[in-house]
Parts: sequence; C-alpha cells; structure tokens
Amino acid sequence: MKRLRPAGNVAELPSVVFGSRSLMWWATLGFMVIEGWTLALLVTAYLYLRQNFEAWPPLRTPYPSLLIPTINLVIMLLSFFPAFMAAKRAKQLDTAGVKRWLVVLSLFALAILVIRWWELWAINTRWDTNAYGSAAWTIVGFHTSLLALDVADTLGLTLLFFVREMPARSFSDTSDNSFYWYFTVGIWIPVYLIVYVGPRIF
Amino acid sequence: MPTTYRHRGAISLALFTAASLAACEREARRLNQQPPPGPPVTFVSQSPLQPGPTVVTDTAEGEFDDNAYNTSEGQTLYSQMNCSGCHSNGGGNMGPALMDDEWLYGSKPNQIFASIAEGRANGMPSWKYRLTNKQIWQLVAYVRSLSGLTPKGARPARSDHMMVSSPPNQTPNAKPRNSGLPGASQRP
Amino acid sequence: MQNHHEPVVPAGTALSDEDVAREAAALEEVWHGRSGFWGWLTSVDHKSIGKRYIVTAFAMFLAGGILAAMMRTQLMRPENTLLGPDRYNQIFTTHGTTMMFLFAVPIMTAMGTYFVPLMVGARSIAFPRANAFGYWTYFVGVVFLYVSLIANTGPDTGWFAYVPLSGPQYAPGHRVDVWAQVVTFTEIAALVAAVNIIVTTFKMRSPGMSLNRLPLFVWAQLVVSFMIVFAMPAVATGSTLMLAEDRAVNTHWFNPAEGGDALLWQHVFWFFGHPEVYIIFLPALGFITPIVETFARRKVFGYTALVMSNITTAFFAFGLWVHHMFATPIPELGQSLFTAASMLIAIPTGIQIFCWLATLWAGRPEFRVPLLFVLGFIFTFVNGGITGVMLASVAFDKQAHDTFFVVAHLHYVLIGGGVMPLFGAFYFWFPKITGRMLDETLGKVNFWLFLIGVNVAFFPMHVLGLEGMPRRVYTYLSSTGWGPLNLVSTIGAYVIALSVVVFLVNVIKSWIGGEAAGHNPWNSSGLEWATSSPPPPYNFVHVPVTTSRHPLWDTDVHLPVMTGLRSDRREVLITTTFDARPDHRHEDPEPSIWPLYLALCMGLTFIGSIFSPYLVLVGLGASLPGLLAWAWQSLNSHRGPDRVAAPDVLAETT
Amino acid sequence: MHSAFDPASPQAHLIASLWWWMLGVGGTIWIIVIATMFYVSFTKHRHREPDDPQHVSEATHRRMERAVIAAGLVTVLVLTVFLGFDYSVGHALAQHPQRALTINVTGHQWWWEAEYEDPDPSKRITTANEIHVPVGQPVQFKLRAADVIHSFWVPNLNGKRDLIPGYVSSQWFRADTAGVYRGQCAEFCGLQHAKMALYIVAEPPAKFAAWMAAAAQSPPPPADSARLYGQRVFLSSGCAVCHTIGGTQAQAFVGPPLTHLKSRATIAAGTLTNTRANLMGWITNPQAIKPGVRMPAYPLTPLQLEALVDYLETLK
Repeated sequence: MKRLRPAGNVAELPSVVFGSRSLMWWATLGFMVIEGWTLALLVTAYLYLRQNFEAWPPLRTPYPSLLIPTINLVIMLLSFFPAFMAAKRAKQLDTAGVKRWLVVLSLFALAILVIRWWELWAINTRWDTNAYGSAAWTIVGFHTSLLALDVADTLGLTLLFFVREMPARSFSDTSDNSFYWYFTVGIWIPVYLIVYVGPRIF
Repeated sequence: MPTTYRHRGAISLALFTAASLAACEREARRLNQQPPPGPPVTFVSQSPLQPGPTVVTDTAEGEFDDNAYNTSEGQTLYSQMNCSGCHSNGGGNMGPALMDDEWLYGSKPNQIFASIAEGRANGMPSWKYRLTNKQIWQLVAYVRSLSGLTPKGARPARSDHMMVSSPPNQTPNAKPRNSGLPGASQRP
Repeated sequence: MQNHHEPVVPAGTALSDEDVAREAAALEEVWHGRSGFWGWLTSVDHKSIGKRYIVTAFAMFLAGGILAAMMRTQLMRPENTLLGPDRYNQIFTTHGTTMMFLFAVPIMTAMGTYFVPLMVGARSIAFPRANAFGYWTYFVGVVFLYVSLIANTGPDTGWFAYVPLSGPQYAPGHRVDVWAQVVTFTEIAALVAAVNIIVTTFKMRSPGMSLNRLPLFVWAQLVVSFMIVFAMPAVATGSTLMLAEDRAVNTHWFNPAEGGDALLWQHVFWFFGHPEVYIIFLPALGFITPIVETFARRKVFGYTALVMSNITTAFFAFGLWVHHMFATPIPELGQSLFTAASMLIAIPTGIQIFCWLATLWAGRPEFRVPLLFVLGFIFTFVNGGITGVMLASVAFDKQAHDTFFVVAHLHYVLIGGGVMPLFGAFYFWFPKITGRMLDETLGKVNFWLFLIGVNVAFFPMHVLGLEGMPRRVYTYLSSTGWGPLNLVSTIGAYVIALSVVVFLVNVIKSWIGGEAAGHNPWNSSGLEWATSSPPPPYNFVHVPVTTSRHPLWDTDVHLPVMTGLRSDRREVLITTTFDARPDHRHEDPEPSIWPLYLALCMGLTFIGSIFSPYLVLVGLGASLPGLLAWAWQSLNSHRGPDRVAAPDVLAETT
Repeated sequence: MHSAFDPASPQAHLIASLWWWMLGVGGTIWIIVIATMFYVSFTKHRHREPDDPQHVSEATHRRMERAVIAAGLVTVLVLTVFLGFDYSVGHALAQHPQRALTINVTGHQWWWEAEYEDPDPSKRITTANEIHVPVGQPVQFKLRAADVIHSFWVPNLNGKRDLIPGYVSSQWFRADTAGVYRGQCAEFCGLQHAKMALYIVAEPPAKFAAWMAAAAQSPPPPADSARLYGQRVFLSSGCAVCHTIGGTQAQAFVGPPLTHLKSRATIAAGTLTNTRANLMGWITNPQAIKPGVRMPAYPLTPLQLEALVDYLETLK
C-alpha cells in the first residue's frame, strides 16, 4: 500500500449547509422526481383511456364538482406563504420564527388533508363505475398519499421543534421540508386542471 | 425471558404454518380427479319435511366454498350456463335475486345444491343430468359468494364485463334469512 | 478559504505509520457498530448491507436456477408428467420473477451499494439507513415470494403478468397479488438504492475526482440509477396501482367493457420492462472495464466513448418498449419507428465491445478467471445481441415472438451480458470483500462448464422456436418433433447447474481457507484497492485525493489524502457536484433498528393490502412512530459542535 | 409440418428469406467479432505496448481509434441495410388484399372457433380448431378473444397475431402449397396454453368448395336404434349444454361445435388424433388429458358411452 501524504485539510469547512449543497436536499429531489414521474405516468394513462370513450366523462357519468376542489386549491396556493416563511426563518437560524411558521404550515396542511376527503368524492363517480372513475380516483388518491406523507413530515418536524432542543441541521431540514411542500402543492395544479376542470373541456 | 421468546417463536411459527396451510387449501386447483363411478348426482333432500329417509350429501364445504379456483370456475359456469338469463348477475329478474340475504329454499351449501340439481318450482330447471356434481358444487360456491356467505379471501372480484352489480369481494358478510315461499316447503 | 479547496497536490512528506494507526484506532472506535446479532440487525454500514444484499440476491439466483432445472426436467421429453400445468405455471412465473426482480436488478444495485462509495473514495454511502431499509424491504419480498410458492400461491401468469389473464376474473385467489406486491418491494428497494447511488456519486466523490475522472463502473451505476428512477415508477403505476386496484377494489383499468384497455398494461409494463434489461446489462458492462484494464495491463481505450455509449444506451432504452408488442394490433408506422430505435441501440453496445477489444489488443493480457469471463461475455453476448437485432425486425419478430427463439435470445443477452460479467466481478472483487482469493483452478472449471452449459442449453432453443415451439408450454406432443433438441437443452441446463456448484464450492473453500489477498492483489488502479481487504468500517483512514482516472497507477509514490475530518464522530466529506471540490463535512448516522422496523411495516402494508384495507391502515399507522423514532434517534446521536453555512449567517452551534 | 423454415405462402417465404439473410449476415458478424477477440487476446503481435499500463503510444492510439471508428461505421452500415430489408418485407406483408375469403377466428380457453363470413347469416359455417382454406387465394382472418389474450400463429403460412379482448386484429396469407399446417397458441393463456393447437388445411379450390358445401349441411339423423340412443344420451346429458350439433336441439357455443366432428383429424384442440379410442378416453376423463380444461368428466355408464361414441362417429 502506498503511504498517505496530506494534500489539504478540511477541518475548517462548515458542517451544516442549506439547499442543493446538502445531501437531504438531493434525497428530497430524488423523491420528487420519482413521485412526480409516477403521477405523470398516471396522467398519461388517464389520457390514453380517454381515447376509448366518445364522451368524457362517459355517458351517464356526472361531471366532477368544482366547488370543493377549487376551495382547496386556493388554500393550497395560500400555504406557499407559511412554507416560504418557515424556510426563510430557518435560513436565519431563528428558532422562534421557525416554530411559528411551522405551526401555521401544519394547520394549513391538516386543513388541506381533511378537505381532500370531500375532494375525492367531488369526482362524483366511484372508482369501480368505469375506467374514467378508476383513473380519476387513482390520480387524486396517489396525490393524496404524497400529501399525507408531506403532512406527516411537517407535523413530525413541528412536534420535534416543540418537544426538544434541535441541532442546527434541523434548520436545513426545515428548508427542505418547505422545498418538498412547494412540490406537493405545485404538482397538484395540473392534476386539478386535468381531473376536475378537464372533463368540462375535452 | 428466553422461554417467553421461545413460546412466542413457537406460537408465531404455528400461526405462520396455519396461514400457509390455509393458503394451500384456498389456492389449490385439483384438476385431474377421477369422477366417482355411478349415477351422476348424489340423492339430495329437497326439504327437511320430505317423507322417507333424508339423505344429505357430503358437502365438502371447504373444498369449494373456501377455494378461489372452484368459486371462479363456478362463476364461469354461471355465465356459460346462462344463469344470468333469469337471475341476472345476481340481482334477479325472472328468477329470484341471488345476492341478497333472502333465501327461499335455504342458504346452506347442500340446500343450494339441491335447488340447482333438482330444480325448483316456478321455473328453475333441474341441472343434475347436465352438470356434474363437481360443477354444481362450484356453482354453489359462486352463488354463495354472491351474497357474502363464503370466506372473503376466496370470493371473486369484478369480471371483465359491464359493471351492473357490486362484485362478490365487495359484498359484506351476510346473515342469511330463510324466508320460504308461501307453501314452498310443502312442494315436492 | 480557497486553498484547501484546491485538489492540487503540494509536495510534502507522508504521514507516519504511527499517525495513521492512531487515526485508524480513533475511527474504529466511532465507526464500529455493535457486534453480535443485534449489531447485524442494526448495521447501516454500506459494506455490510451490500454483502448481505449480494448473498441474498445470489441465493435468489440459486433458487431461480433450481426452478429452471425443474422446468428443464419437465421439458426433457414430450408429454412428461413430472409437473402438471398448475405447478409448472407457478414455477416458470416464479423463475422469471425471481431472476428479473429478485436476482438481476438487486445484485447489480447491491454491487453498486458495496463498491460505489469505495470507488469514489467516500467513507460511507449518502443515506446509510435508507440503504438498510431498502435491503430489508427487498428481503421481505424474497421471503414473501417463496413462502407463497411453497403455500401453492405462487404467481402463475408469467413474469409480465399480461391482463386479462392476470386480472380479477381469470386469476382467482391471491397468486397474482403476490406477484404484484413482490414487484412493489423490488421497486422500493431499487429506487432507494438508485437515489443513494446518485447522491453518493454526485456529492461524495474524493476531492479531485471530477466527473471526467469517474471510474466507468461508477458511471454505469450512475446511469443505471437514473434509469431506475424513470423506469421503476412505470411498473409501480402498472402493478402496484393499476393491477392491484383492479384485483382488490374492482377498478376498470384493464376492463374493455368499461372503457379500460388490456394493451395499456403492456405499454406500462414494457415502458419499465425494456429499460429493465439495460438496468441489468449496463452495470455488468461497468464490471468489464476495470477487469479488462487490470488484466490487459492497459488503461481502457475510449473512456469518453464508453461514457457516451452508456448514456445513449440509457436514452434509447426508453424508446424501445413497443418492440415487445409487435404482434398486437397497434399502428404499423409506429412499429417501424421502434424497429429503428431497437437497431440503433446496437451501435453504442457495439462500440463498447470494440473499445475493450482495442484495449486487449494494445495490452499484455493475463488470462486470469475474471478476464476469461469477460471473453465468455463477448462470445455469448454478441450472439444474443445479433438475435436482438433480428427481433427488432417487425416481420421476423412476428414469427419469433413468444417462442423459444425469444427464450434463447433473452438468456443469451441476460446470461451473456449480465451473469458472465457478474461471475467475472465475483472473482475480481471477492478478495476485496473477504480478504481471500478465490481458487484459480476451480474458477477455470467453473468458467468452462458455464460457457459450455449456457451454449448447449440455449442454442438449440433458437431452432425450437422457429420450429414452432411457443414459450411457457408445460409440455408438448411427441409428434411435434421437438423432443431431441429439448433433451440437449436440458443436458446443457444440468451442466450450468454443475458449474454453479463448482462456484459455490470455490466460494466456501476460499472464504474459509483461501490465500490472503492483501490490499491490491491484482495491482489494479481503482480507489477501492487503496484500502485494506476487507475494508474497515470507515473505508479510508483519510479521504484520498484523486489526480487521474487511475489513481493507483500514478507514478507518485504516495497517495495524496485530505486530512481534517473529525474522528470523534462519523463524519464524511461532501464535495461539489461537478468538480468534486471539498464543500462541507456531513455527520453520518449511527446504526439503527428503525430501517428494519419500517421495512417490516412496509411489508405489512403491502402484503396486508392483498387481504384487507385495515391491514394497510395498521401498517401505515405502525410506520409513523417508526419514522419519528428514526428522526429522534439521529437527533440524539448528534455530536456537535457544528459550523453552519447559511446564506445569511455563518455560525458555530452545538 | 410446423416450422417457419418451411414456408408455404408468399408471406412466410418473405419472412424466411429475411431470416436466412439475417442469419448469414449476423453469423458472419459473430464470426468476425469472435475471431477478432481471439486475435487481440491470444496472438503475439508487435503492437503490444510496454509494461506501464498508463502508456499508450501515439501510433497505437491512432490505430485503435481507426479500428474502432471503422467497426462502428460497419455496424451502422449493416444495421441500415437490415432496416431497409426489414421495411421492404414489412411493407409487403402489410398489403392486405382487397377481396379475400374472410374467417372470424375467436380464441377461447383453450380452443379456436372459426366462422366463415358470409353476407347471408344462414350460410355462415362455424367450425373449430381445423380451418380449411383454398390454395392460391388470399384468406383474411379477423381475430378476437373471448376471454384472455391468445395468439394466432401458423408458422408455415405467416407470423403471429395477438387476439386481445376489446380489439379486433387481422392477419392474412395465401397458401400456395396444399397441405396441413399446424399452429399453436403463442401467447400464454392459462393452464392449457400448451394444448391449444390448430390446423390450417389448405386444399385446391374445388376440394375446398366441396368441403364448404358439406360443412354447411347438417349431418343425417341417426339411422339405427343404437345411434339414436347415442343421440339421446348426447341431448339429455351434459354434452348438449356446451356443444352444437347441426340439425338437433344442441345449439350451445360454450365448447367447440361438433356438427362435423369426424371430419376433423384431431380432437381437444390438436391434442389427440380423432380415433374412436381417443374419443372414448377423452369423454371419460378429459381432465386426465388436459388438466384444467373446461370440459368435465361426465359420468356415463359404459353402455351410454358406447352409444354416444357410435353416434358421434356418424358426424362426418
């Protein structure tokens, strides 16, 4: 074996970083790509099945309701703000600020998840009625599982901030949590348009 | 401590074995069984009030009711023999509904077997010379699955047809009621 | 600040042996987890996980092989009654499912899990606990499939489970549900490993290992990880969502009477299924370059061409799926585009083979067992590649599709392109993993039996297919005249089995009493050879600095390293994505039981979904405290102080 | 009689010629690559570089570069020719005839139903597992599946085509040589996928027309009492709930039609030759011959069985 010769020293480098420098950010990104791609494939399958029908939604199948989904969409868009604020405070290492905005975000997250239940029924067609219902339920249902995961993540993080002392790394985790929240909400917009608005258009 | 662990291990092993054996039975497909010699259909009782000796067939309930393959073969027969012509997809039309909890002639496997094999008044033909015992038992299993009388794990899901009624795997477990047609038990 | 970012190596003196020993002792203290059974369950060391991954996946190769031997015995003569159709269908489906989902993909990611951190000079993998979780999830799938098979609930509709045969009406019982969930476990495991390998490769490379110095093994793993990220969601969509839903909650994805579509399954499945082949094949190509370089005693010719071939193959792989569907009623124009794409993909593969041949030509080859397996790879794989080009032709495929010709082709490609290099890799890296050399003579016996067995077993199948023998038949009539060639093929299968037995004997014998290997028995050039065999839990005493593509072949008498990582906590060095300049220090997690716990929860959730929705809720409910405990544990084991680099502040915290 | 190597139609000929050409070119390429492999690995030639593994001389590098680029170009060239040949064959195969005899083929678990299309519904002939076609005339198949996916494949005549529920696919060929061509379901379709064969009987047009005429007739009623008893057994037992016999009350299409059973060379979708003994064995216990097949072992007394087979043997 060759002898080791020091070529530099890394002791002065930081040990907590934010954004794309940190490993957790990359893991979050990977998760987002996988889940986003799965959702994209489901939407493709939805549009593929569309070709098997003369009308969309199929004959004797009601349109999805728009009221509740639209309300929830507005709440989701508003939730960008607490997510953004939580990330901003985290980057300032402001524990009180992070706590405050995480609580707000958690409330938003819970509200969205609860409304999602009625939002599923707003499809107005059961999953076992026809292929249209199956596709719509699967798409919204899959997004719901992403949402639930994100809600659990947010609630867990908030809880930890309140019950124990958190190391500096948790600020980085908070900003990654917001990053994932942007994704969950952002990806909902096309889903909303296709599943709820789409049948009235195509 | 170690003994508890061992006990726990033994119990979970036993449970695991039991589950696997149950799965074996539920998934078995006994394809090549020699048919029993003799007349096509075992004599079965039509009603408990029948005069003379009451002969009840051995129902082999588990082999059919709790067997996914046999239930599925029963489903195939149901459509091939055009049972839906009268009973629709279980919803009933000319014949009585099969997916509700009401049974005119009893909901026990051997009672349904008798209904299929011997036929019933008001139009139900006798199938004993057209189907084999095994086929009738398969039909019995399927018919019972329609109203949630067979173990859930063996019941079929939707078929590749138009959805007209909810599939057996969605039917809640039912408690059957033997209503009986007025005077049904007096009929031969 | 800038100085220590520069990987340029200043002249200097080597560390003394005492310094290195002291550092190693401190690291040993911090990085060595608990020993014993509990230590084994909680281990998050990528080498320990990688090792059990490799062993499990290889056990699956043996299990799938035993099933194959049973099938070949059944087909040995016409109208054989050893296995009935019911058993046979379960066996061939489990064979395919095992080989594709539980052997080939996992063993390739397992090799990546073990070697990528070593090859990029990292102390650990990016997400060690997720890595353990991935392994345990896969392990649940392994156990589940084989318990089901023994309980007569083995899947029986083929490894691509075409609907409606695998749908709710024609596949009663839970056999196909088992298949769908086994696939789910593989998906999760593969995706976790893929993200892990991508992030490890992007962020944890040794300082100076810019992307154009990345070993080709790692390039292959990186490209394949990206393929997994885009391919696995397709099968997740198909099996975990659509098929499982159709069977359990009566959705109509594949029911034409309610607007569903049986061809949708084929599109979704093959959009995953074709890249799957390359997910198996590209890592195997990654094994070949270091073997060729080492035993030809020459740096590989055409590094850039090899990298580009990898990347283009990955891109094309996603544009070929329809060539599995040429016999279906889809528009002919579409089909011809897929023909062209299927032929195009032969070009990058061809170029890689030409580059290795050129390397051998300029070098001074030394015919040790790993190199023999590479030659065996070329001998077998080129055959499979050529039949692959033939099958890309729509007209010819309509004859050969779904026959034994395809069976022959896919085994030539997967055994030639996957298993041959894998055996080479076993012989090559076994010394690194165990510290012992495999026996050379037994290795040669192993090689020749394998080469002969594979060709005797699979070559006759080409002829059988064109003589009209469809795949997946449990028997055939003697009047078809397929008997003699089937007998030959069965004999070949037994020769393969014998060869694998020789390999097992070799492994056991060498693991117990093989010749000690030392750090770098083959005098190879990669960083994995710069540490002891087997490597210590922390991989490297000091993170090596890379100055070329062949760090250990550099004329420099010393190995330049970075010092300064803490030895009082598990700390790894993170570098920048492209240039691999030191960026920050990252605290690596401690051993944990929670990955295993969460994997069991996932097992409960997905296996439970077959039986009852309540079990899904129980599984998910049980995993929530697990997730919290996972986070809690890493907060507790945290050892400060930290230096925080936030956009607004740079602060010291504890 | 069951091989893509032995084409009997222009379509199969085209594919076979493509195959032989591809085999020749592909085989040559394989030999060249393997020969090169042996050459670069095992020969002692003067281009081997010195011991330093990092060292490759300019000249050697240039030679390697040229060789790899040339090999790459040859690959591209060969593939282009492959592609051209394939397109021309594919184009020829895709030209469906304007006018053709049309046969509707439906795949069942595990037998083939074939209905000869005719504008007059009463003239439509339905048969099973053996499809007669005229030599020298294009025959168009419309393919449907009754349950799961099957694949229609007669290698001597043309490539295969999948039968997919919800789709109607089509396939055509023109048999140029009279003969009996075996085919077999090529897409895995369940328990008895292995025993789902079919035969294409290609015969001269006159003979084919005679077959058509005969097939349109119902068989004569039973002539003697034994056969009459056999018919009664057929009609009153389980047989008639699944099978059709023209001119009788048996009109079910669950199983193959038996109107002209004895005109077929095999029974059970090509599994057994159509002899008296095989027929008896099949009726006695089909599950022993095709485990899982939909036909049950119907219990008959020996007397009934004899009479039934006597009757079935009259269905010419």
